[in-house]
Formats: sequence, C-alpha cells, structure tokens
Amino acid sequence: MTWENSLPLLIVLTSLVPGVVIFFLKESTVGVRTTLNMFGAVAKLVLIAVMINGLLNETTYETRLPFLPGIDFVLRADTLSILFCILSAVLWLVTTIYAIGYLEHSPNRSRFFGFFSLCVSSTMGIALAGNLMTFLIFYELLTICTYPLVVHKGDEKALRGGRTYLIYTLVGGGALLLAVIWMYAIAGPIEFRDGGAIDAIVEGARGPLTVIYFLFIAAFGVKSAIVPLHGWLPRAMVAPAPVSALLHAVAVVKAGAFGIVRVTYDLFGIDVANDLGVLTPLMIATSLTIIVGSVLAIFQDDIKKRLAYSTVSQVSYIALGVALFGPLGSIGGIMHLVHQGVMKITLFFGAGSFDETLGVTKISQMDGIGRRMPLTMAAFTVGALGMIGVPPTAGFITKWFLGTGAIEANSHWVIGVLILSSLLNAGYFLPILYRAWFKPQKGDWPSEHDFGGRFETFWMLLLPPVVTGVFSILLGLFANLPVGLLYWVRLIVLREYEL
Amino acid sequence: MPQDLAFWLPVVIAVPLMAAVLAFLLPRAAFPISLGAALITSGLVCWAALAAVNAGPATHTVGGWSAPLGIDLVLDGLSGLLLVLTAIIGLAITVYAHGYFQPGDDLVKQHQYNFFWPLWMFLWASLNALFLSADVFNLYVTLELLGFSAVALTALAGKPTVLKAAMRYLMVSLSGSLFYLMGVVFLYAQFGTLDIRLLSAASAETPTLLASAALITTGLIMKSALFPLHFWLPPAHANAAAPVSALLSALVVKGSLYIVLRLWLEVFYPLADTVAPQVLSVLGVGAVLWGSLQAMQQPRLKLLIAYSTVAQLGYMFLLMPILLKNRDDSTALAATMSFVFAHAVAKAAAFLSAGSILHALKDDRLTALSGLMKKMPVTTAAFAMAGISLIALPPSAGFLAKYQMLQSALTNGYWGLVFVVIGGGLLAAVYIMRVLGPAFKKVEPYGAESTSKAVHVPLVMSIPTLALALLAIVISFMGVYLLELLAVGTPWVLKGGL
Amino acid sequence: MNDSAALYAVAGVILFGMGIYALVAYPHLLRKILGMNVMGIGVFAVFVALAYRGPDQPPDPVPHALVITGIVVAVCATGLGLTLATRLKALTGVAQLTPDQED
Amino acid sequence: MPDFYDDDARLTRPRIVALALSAALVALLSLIILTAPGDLERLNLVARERLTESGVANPVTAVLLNFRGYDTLLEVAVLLLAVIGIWSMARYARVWIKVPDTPVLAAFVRLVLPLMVLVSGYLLWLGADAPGGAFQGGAVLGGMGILWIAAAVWLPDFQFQRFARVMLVLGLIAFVGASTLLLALEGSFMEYPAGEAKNWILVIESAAMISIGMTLMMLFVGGIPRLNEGTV
Repeated sequence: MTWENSLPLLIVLTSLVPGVVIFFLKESTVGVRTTLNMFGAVAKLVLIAVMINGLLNETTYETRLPFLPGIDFVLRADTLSILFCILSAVLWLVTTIYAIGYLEHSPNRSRFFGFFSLCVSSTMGIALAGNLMTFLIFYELLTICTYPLVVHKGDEKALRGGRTYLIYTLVGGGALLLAVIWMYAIAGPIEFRDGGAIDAIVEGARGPLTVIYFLFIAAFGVKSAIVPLHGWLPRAMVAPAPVSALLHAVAVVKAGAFGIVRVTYDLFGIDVANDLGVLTPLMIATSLTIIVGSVLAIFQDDIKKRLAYSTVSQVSYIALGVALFGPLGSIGGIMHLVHQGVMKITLFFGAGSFDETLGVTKISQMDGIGRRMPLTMAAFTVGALGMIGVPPTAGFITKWFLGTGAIEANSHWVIGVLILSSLLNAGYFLPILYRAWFKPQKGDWPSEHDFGGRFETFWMLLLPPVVTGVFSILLGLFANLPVGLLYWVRLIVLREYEL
Repeated sequence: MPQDLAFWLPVVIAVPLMAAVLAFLLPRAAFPISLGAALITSGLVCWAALAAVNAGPATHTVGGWSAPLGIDLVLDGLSGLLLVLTAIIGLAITVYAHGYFQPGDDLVKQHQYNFFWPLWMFLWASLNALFLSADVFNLYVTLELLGFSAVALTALAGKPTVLKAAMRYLMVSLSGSLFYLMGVVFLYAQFGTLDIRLLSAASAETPTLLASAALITTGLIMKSALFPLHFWLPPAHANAAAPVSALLSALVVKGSLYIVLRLWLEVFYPLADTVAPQVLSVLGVGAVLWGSLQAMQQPRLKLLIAYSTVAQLGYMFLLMPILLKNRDDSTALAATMSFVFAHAVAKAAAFLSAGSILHALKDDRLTALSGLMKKMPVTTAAFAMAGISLIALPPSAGFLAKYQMLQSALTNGYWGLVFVVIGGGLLAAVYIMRVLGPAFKKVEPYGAESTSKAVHVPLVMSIPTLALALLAIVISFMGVYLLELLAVGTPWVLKGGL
Repeated sequence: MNDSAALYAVAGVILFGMGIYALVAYPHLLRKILGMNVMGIGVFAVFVALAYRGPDQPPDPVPHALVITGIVVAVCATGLGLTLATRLKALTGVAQLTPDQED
Repeated sequence: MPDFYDDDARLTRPRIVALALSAALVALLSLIILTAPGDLERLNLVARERLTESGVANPVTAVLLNFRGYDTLLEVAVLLLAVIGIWSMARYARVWIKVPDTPVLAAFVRLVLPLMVLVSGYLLWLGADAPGGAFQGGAVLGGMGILWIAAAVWLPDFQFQRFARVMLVLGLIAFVGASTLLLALEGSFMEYPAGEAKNWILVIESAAMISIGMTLMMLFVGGIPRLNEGTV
C-alpha cells in the first residue's frame, strides 16, 4: 500500500485504534486516556491537512480492499468528504476536551471515551466512503456505537430513550440496506462519482430508481430527523451533554444529512434527481420539517429539548439546499452542514455547562444566568443568533445562499419558509437571551457546583463553547477568504453540477 | 513426506479419532491429547483448504478401491469451508471447555471433564468424516457417529431436564437417520450405486428419486431442526453445558444441513422444478418468524440463544429454490454458506459468553443480567459482537451473509424473501436487545444480589469467547477468501470436483 | 422388482410404518425405543430384499454388508437409549418425557 | 418397568391421525419401491468380479473389510462411542443380578464358556470363506459375557473397568492404526498390499472381535461397572 492509498484508512484508524485501546484501560488512567484521545485527534487533523493540500494538487487518495466479488471496500477523499472530515475532526477535538471536563469523576469513562472515538471513526468512514457498501457499513456502525453513549447514564429513562433510538435507526437501517441492495441489483457495482454514477441506466429503470431514492431519503430521514421520522431525537436527549452535542452537530443527525447530500449528488447526480422529479417532494418534506420543528421547539421548557427540536428544523436546511435545484442553493445547503454543526455544538456546550455548573436544565430557571456565567452565555448567544440567521454569524450566510438559491430555482415560496422559520427561530431563542441577560436572578440556582479556579466554571467546560462560538462568527465574517469554506464549497458544487 | 493434498484427507479424520481413543484410555492426559489433536487437525485443515484453493479439489480413494466399489473422500469448496469452520470453532471450544469443566475436587465434575474429551474428539472426527464423505451410506454412519456423540455430550450435564432433552434428541436423531437410510435404500434400488458422483450422473426424475428425496430430506431436517421439526432443539441446546451448546448450535446441526445441500445439488437436482425446494423455503420463513418470536419471550439467556438458532436455521433453507434453479450460478450457495459460517461463529461466541455468565453468576435469567456491562465487560462485549452478527448489522459476518442472500433474492425476483431477511434482522435486534439493553443499566452500589457478586471469568474461557466474537466481526472483511474457497469444484458434477 | 423380493420389501416398508406409529403414539420410552428398532428392522428388510437376485444367482453382497453395519449401529443406539431411559426413570420416577418444569 | 404395561392402546384422535399418516406413508413407499428396476445389476457384479483381489472368498466379508472397510472402521468407532456415551451418562452401574436359586445354571455356564470362546474364534476364521466374521464372533463373545454375569458366576467390579477399557479400544486402535500405517506404506488409507490382504484383515478382525464382544457386554451392564458402590 502506498502512502496515498493508506491515508484515508489511517484517518479512520486515528480514532478507531485509540478507541479500542481505551476500552482496555482502567478507569483511573486519565492521563493515558487523554493523551491517546488528543494524539488521535491531532494526528487526524494533520492527516486531513495533508489531504487537503494533496487534493488541491489533484492527488487521489483512495484505500481499496476487496469485500465481495464486484464490491470493494473503498475509502476515498474528495472535496465533499474532506469538508465533513474536517468538521468532525475539529469538533471531536473540542468535544473531547469538553467531555473530559463534563464527565470528571463520573463512572464508566473508559467505556464512554472508547465508544466516543468509535463514533468519530464511523463518521470519518461515512465521510470517506467511496461507494454505497462502505457507506452502509459505517452508517450502521455509527448506530451501534452511539447506542451505549445514549444510554450512558444507565437509568430507566436512558434505557427507554436508547430503545427508541435503536428502533428508529435500525428500521431506517433496514430501509437503507434495501435501497443499497436494490441499487446494486439494478446498476451493478457502482461507486460515488462527482455528478452522479447512474446516468447510463436511468432510462428503463425510472420507476425503481424513484422508489429507491425515496427509500434512501426515508432511511437518512430517520437519522437526520425529518418530520415525521424525528421522534427519537428528543427522547435521545437523556444522553450526557457532550453526547448530545456530538450527535446533533457531527455524528448521527449530520450523517443522515450527509447521506442525502452524497446520494443526491454523487450517486444519482443532481440532474438525474431533478429529471426523476424527486426533488420537489424532498423540498416540501424539508420545508415542512423546518416549520414543524421550529413550532415544536417553542413549546419546550427543557433547554436540551428545545435545542433538539431546533436541530430537527435546522438540519433540514441542508437537505433543502440540496432539493433546490441550482448551484446557489447547493452552496447554502452544503455550507450549512458545517455552520449548523459549529453553532449547534456551541449551544449544547452551553446547555451542558449550565446544567453541570448550576443545575439549570430548564429555560424558566435561566433568569439572570448571563451575569453568573457571562462567557458561556455569550457563546450561547452567538449560537442562538446564528440559528436565527443574524449577520454577521455563519447562519446568515447559509440563509443568504438558500434564499438566493430559491430565487434561482424559481421556488419563491421557499423564501417564505425561510422567513417564517427565522421568525420562529427568533421566537424560541430570543426569550432565552432576554431572560439570561436582562432578567434578575430568581433565588438560588438549583444545584450550584463550585469548581474553584478563576473562571465562571471549570475551564474544560468553558473553553470549548467559547472556541466554537468564536468559530461561528469567524465563519460568517470571513466566509469569502481565498481558501475559506465558501471557496471549498464552491469547488464541490462546481464539480457536482459539472460546470 | 508427500505434499499431495489427497494423501492427507484421511488424516484429518484419523487424528481426532485416535485422540478420542487415547483420551478415553488415559483420562488424566485427556486434555493435552485433545488439545494436541485439535491443533494438528486445525492446522492440517487450514493448510488443506489453502491447498485446495490453489490446486483444486482432491479425492482420496480409501482402500485403493475407487467408486462404485469403494468409498471416496472428496475435498471441495463446500466441504472445505465446513472443515475450516469446524477447525476454528473446535479449537476455541477445546480451550474454553478446559476452563468450563475444570473439576476442582468435585467428583461429578471430574467425571464430566473426563468424558467430555473423548466424546468431543469423536464428534470432531465424525464431522470431518461427514464433510469429506462421497458415499451416501458412509454418510449414514457418520451421521450416527455425530448423533451419538452429540446426544452423549448433551446428557453430560446430568440434570433431569437435560436427560429428557437428550432423550428427545436421541429419538429425533435416530428416527431421522432411519428416514435417511430408507432414502438411501431407495436410491440404491433405483440406481444401484451409493457414490454421490455416480448417482449424480445417473439421476433422473423418477418416483423413486422423489421418494428418496422426501425421505432423506425429512430425516435430515429433523436433525437440523428446521421448523416445525425444531421442538427438540431448544431444550437440548439450552440445557446442555455451554461448550456443548456451542458445539450443537454451531456445528452439529450443520452436519445434516450439509448433506441436504450436497444431495440436492448433486443428486436430487432433477426435482428442482417440483414444489419441494419451495416448501423448504417456506419452512425456512416459518422458522425465522417463529424462532424469533419465541426468542423474544424466553426468560433465560440460553433458551433465548437456542430459539435464535431455530430462527437462524431457517435462513439456511430460504434460498433453496434459487440455489437449485441454476446450479451453475453459485451466488445463492455462496450466500447460504456464508450464512452457515457466520451463524456458527456468532452462535458459538454467544453460547460461550452465556456459559461464562452462567459460570460467574450461577444464573442466566434475563432479569439477573442488568448491569452486566459493568460486571463482565469482556463477556458482554463478546456477546454484543456476536449479537451484532446475529442481527446482521455491518460490519459483521452475519451482514456479509445476509447481504448476499438479499442480493440473490432480489436479482431472482424473490421479493418476499427480501422482506423476510430484513424483517428477520429487526426481530433479531429485538431479542438481542432484551439482553444488551439491561446490560447497560447502572448497577446500584448495594443493589441486586445476583449482579453484585460476580466472580472472575478465567482467561481460558474469556479469550476463546472473545476470539470467536471478534472473528464474527472480522470475517466481514474476509468474504472474498471464503468465496474463493467455496468456488473450488462445487457442485461436483458441474465443476469437476472429482 | 422381483416378486418374492417385492413381498419382503413391502413387509419392510410396513415394519417401518409400524415403528413410526409406535414412536409417535406411545409415551413410554421403552415402547419408543422398541418402535425405533422396528423402524430399523423395516429398513434393513427392504435393503436385504434388494439384494435378492432370483433363485439362480447368489445375492448382491453389498446390501448384506451394509445391513450388518446398520444392525450394529442400531444395537448401539438401543443401548444408549435404554441407558438414558434408565437414568431418567431413576431421577424422575417415570420413563416418560414429561413436560419440563424449571429446575 | 411395570409402568410399561400401563400404556393403554386405545385409539385416541391423535393416534388415529398418526396411524393414518403412517399407513399413507407405507402405501406410498410400497407403491414406489415396486417401481424400482428389478433387473438392475447394481454393485453385485463389480463386487464379485473383483472378489479375487480382496484376499477373502466370502463376498460379504470382502465388502465389509476390504471394499468398504472404511464403513466398518467407523462402525467400530460407533461401538466404542456407544460405550463411552453410556459410561458418561451412568457413573455407577450397579450390576443388577438375581442370584439363581439352583446351581444348575452356573454349572452349565462354566461348562459352556470355553466352548463359546472356541465358537467365536471359529466364526472369525470362517468369515474369510463363508458367512461369519468379527461381528458374529464378537456377538458370541458378548453373549458369553452376558451369560457370565446373568448366572452370577462372575461380576465385573471397578477394577475390571480398567481392563475393559483396553479391550474396548483394541479394535478401533487396530483398525485406525493399520489403516494409517497402510496410508504411509501404500499411499492410500487402508489399502492392503497386493496378496497380503488376508493377513491384515485377520489381525484387524481379531482385535475388532474382542472389542465387539466387550462392547456388547458393557452395553448390557449399562454404565461403568462399580460393584457395591452407590446406585444407578
């Protein structure tokens, strides 16, 4: 195996190997565990940097192993996968720091961090998967590795939440399996390709292909929580905050959204999808999800639940961008893959810190929290404003591209959806901000925890949200840097549309 | 030393057979003898499989009398795959059993330990003999050897329940063999030979062939516990000692299954267009559904795993119509055999973990298993990996197999089977989660008695369990090698496995 | 099939059927074991009937040899079955397959 | 087992169903077996043609010990396995006897025993040319052992089982050992050197006969013989 050929596999292994090793470590060996985690995360980032550089020079990075006759196990780096990789790698690093702080002194940490690393490995695999089979393997592996994280608390409620999660995702997995096999049966051993891989067989198989597309959407819709397949998401909120953060920003929900992007662009091809007429139903479903998710969010008092419904709504922006047939919409959708991740993780970090530091889990308890934990709340505010789409946050960029994309695609009603959703977003986020910053504190905090030190909370709980909060602004301010996100996403979209 | 592959075929049978004799004669040295035989046999089998991939199938003419007068031993892909499977699982169980039956000062346990070895070596020898035989009557004798050793091993646990189970098992096994033998008699009456290849060449759709196929298939599916003839399996597999349960579920039922496949492929193929293959497939569907539903209701872990075997055995018959429709196209056979391989490895791992749990907690009721992840992390992890393979989630051996099954069913237009296979996986998820769900429960510091006094599981038990469980995952990346082996000369008549 | 051989063959098939009936219909283990013996004898009878080559020729030796093997196996099976039945009787008091209770 | 007689033979509904099914099976199989070709030569001719090469004159023995000797090897294995299985199930077999009221039986047995040994040896020897052989001889030996026990002339005790073990495995060891040796010598499992088949067969048969006799006796005992130690 040459260096170029082993690089994608190495990227997966940089978290897989530490993950497996961590399982065998004693609870008390915090140092070794942290070192392993950090080493893996940094190594992963370095490898990704190497790959970005190579990709700009048109190098191909591909690991290929025989799996079954005609079907290989393929990990391949392309512009889209790198985008997802770097998002996952960076947020993994931050979340690991956060999780170490969050879980200090709690039991079963080896198990937790082991599965945590496996989760990230699966996400990397999903990102790099070069064909459907490889994608399927990692997609299901992700389901398996997240279950122990969801039920980590081990009480009745956690087990119930985990059960719901499994039922949804396994049924979704069954649909995905069917779609994959059917696709292989019709199209033979195809692999993902920029611009789509099935042009040759579209005629004569329009019916089955349409059904397969909807099977894919249904399967991915479960993980990306498209209404009405979103039922597991609020119930999986029993997981510890770092897990929720990872689930919503990087791993599960994002894997579903990424699947929609991948399958639409690189399997069917956007033109074929448009030709089959499957984009409009997707557009309607996602628009519906955006509205319904937001409306449901308004009625939640539990912070994490409100954030969960917000995720339901926000993740659908990605699929909406895909469904808007046109380059601008696509740019918006794909960018939101990153933006939503960074902003949502900030919000979850914040929510976790409130809980861990003050015992605050409900919005009604948040009065005056801005004065007690100003830095955390500031980060939270940035995330919330981003979700609403206030400039200069990253969220504004997304909505801008989606809006112009809608005009480009002549789907003007989508603009209405965007505006309505922004209003709703404001409707469920602004009251939080008002309470936190402007209302006086109501009595004692539910259970205040003194971490000592100079900061408002333990530094490992503070640093991650601040960092991601800053990112949320930087992504908005500097979207148009020469080698920035927008540049990269334009590169992707140019290839997908074969422009 | 002759490098000829054919030369070594009888050695694969003779080594465990002699080990059985010696283990009986010298009880004190039984374990070293058996371990030595296990290592030699496994090594030889794996070498033979590799040699077969490179050099093609091999035939050993026993006594120098070739068929029709004598008996031939034939190694091809189908038998090679099962021999390798037996070797892998056999080796793991040999090590595990040394820990599990460790007698200490207990006389009864000492007795069990002493007799396990010769019986197990007999069982291994009979499996190897069965897979290699090319003669229908010789297969009968190997079937009986297999059945007797399996029954005796089942009864080894000694409790009344297990004796009853063993008795039921003996009767099913014996009457199954007699059905089989009657079928052989019919074959001899019609074709005047007992050699499978000669039968294959002469085979034609006659009433006798039909009767023979009916008798033989009935007899063998009784032994393989295909629904609705599975009634004897759960009590036997659930109540036997754990290493024995693993052997029974992973290997013994596969012996008779192998003969079904072999004979339908080689001899009964003129009946491919009759309703018979469809019937087997429908029974398979019944097994998947019924077995899974039963597994969802069992109060004890080992019973649950045993019913899972009933369900999983169903899959092995699902593709019979496709498998026989076009014998040239081996995808259905490949799918079925991948499934056999996957199930054997995963089920052995599952039963061995159940054995470790029983060994540690003295209790395998599901209610006693909450918080298992904390108490016995290695064993739980092993069970989880086995469970993943049984559900057929990727990456696992079970997934590899079910993927091929789905592909085969879909390309041949059997949509019903597609839904059965996917639905069966979901049902399996439900019963596996009955175990793994509570395993993640937080253990109260002073809580439930049963989980708070877990004892240490010795390494001789946990290592083979974990090894098999890991294998159940790793095999998913070895699919091409398995299929390469399977492609060696099966079926004999068409691909020249002479 | 030759006439006199046919008589033995049909007799064998009838024994086979009788054995199956006894095995299924009677709860007592001894009867079941005997039933299986009768089944076996039926199979052997059919096989031996096949060996008959008419009055002028010596019989086919192959079925004879196979039947000897079969008989030995049947004896062993009976021995195993009887031992199991005896053990069961000693432990449970009845030589029948009563439904299991959890023990 | 007195409850054996308690089984009533009334035709309940399930039994009628079973009876009907068995009868249907019998009818079908009978009809079909009658269609089998009657004039088919099967293996008859081949076996007889090559009889001279087998080293024995009795075709059944030729099939059993030479042409299909491998079957017989496995069958000897079945015999040993049966005893091991029984011993594994019944740790203590109290040899059940009812000492006969009269001394006549014991005296008769003592008289007849040497004769039986002689007969078994003769049957073994005869097997090469006429009906007879290891199984027949072994059956006589086994019968001798059973008579011995039944007449309470001599009862196997725990010491005896050590001796029994050796006798039990003799046949299989001879069979597998000889076959493996022949594999090394001739290149094929159990391939007798040309012209020497008879001697090889005789050695194997002798060992097998002893094991068969001992096996039958142990099947009768029904467990590890352990006089006056515990119960079944």
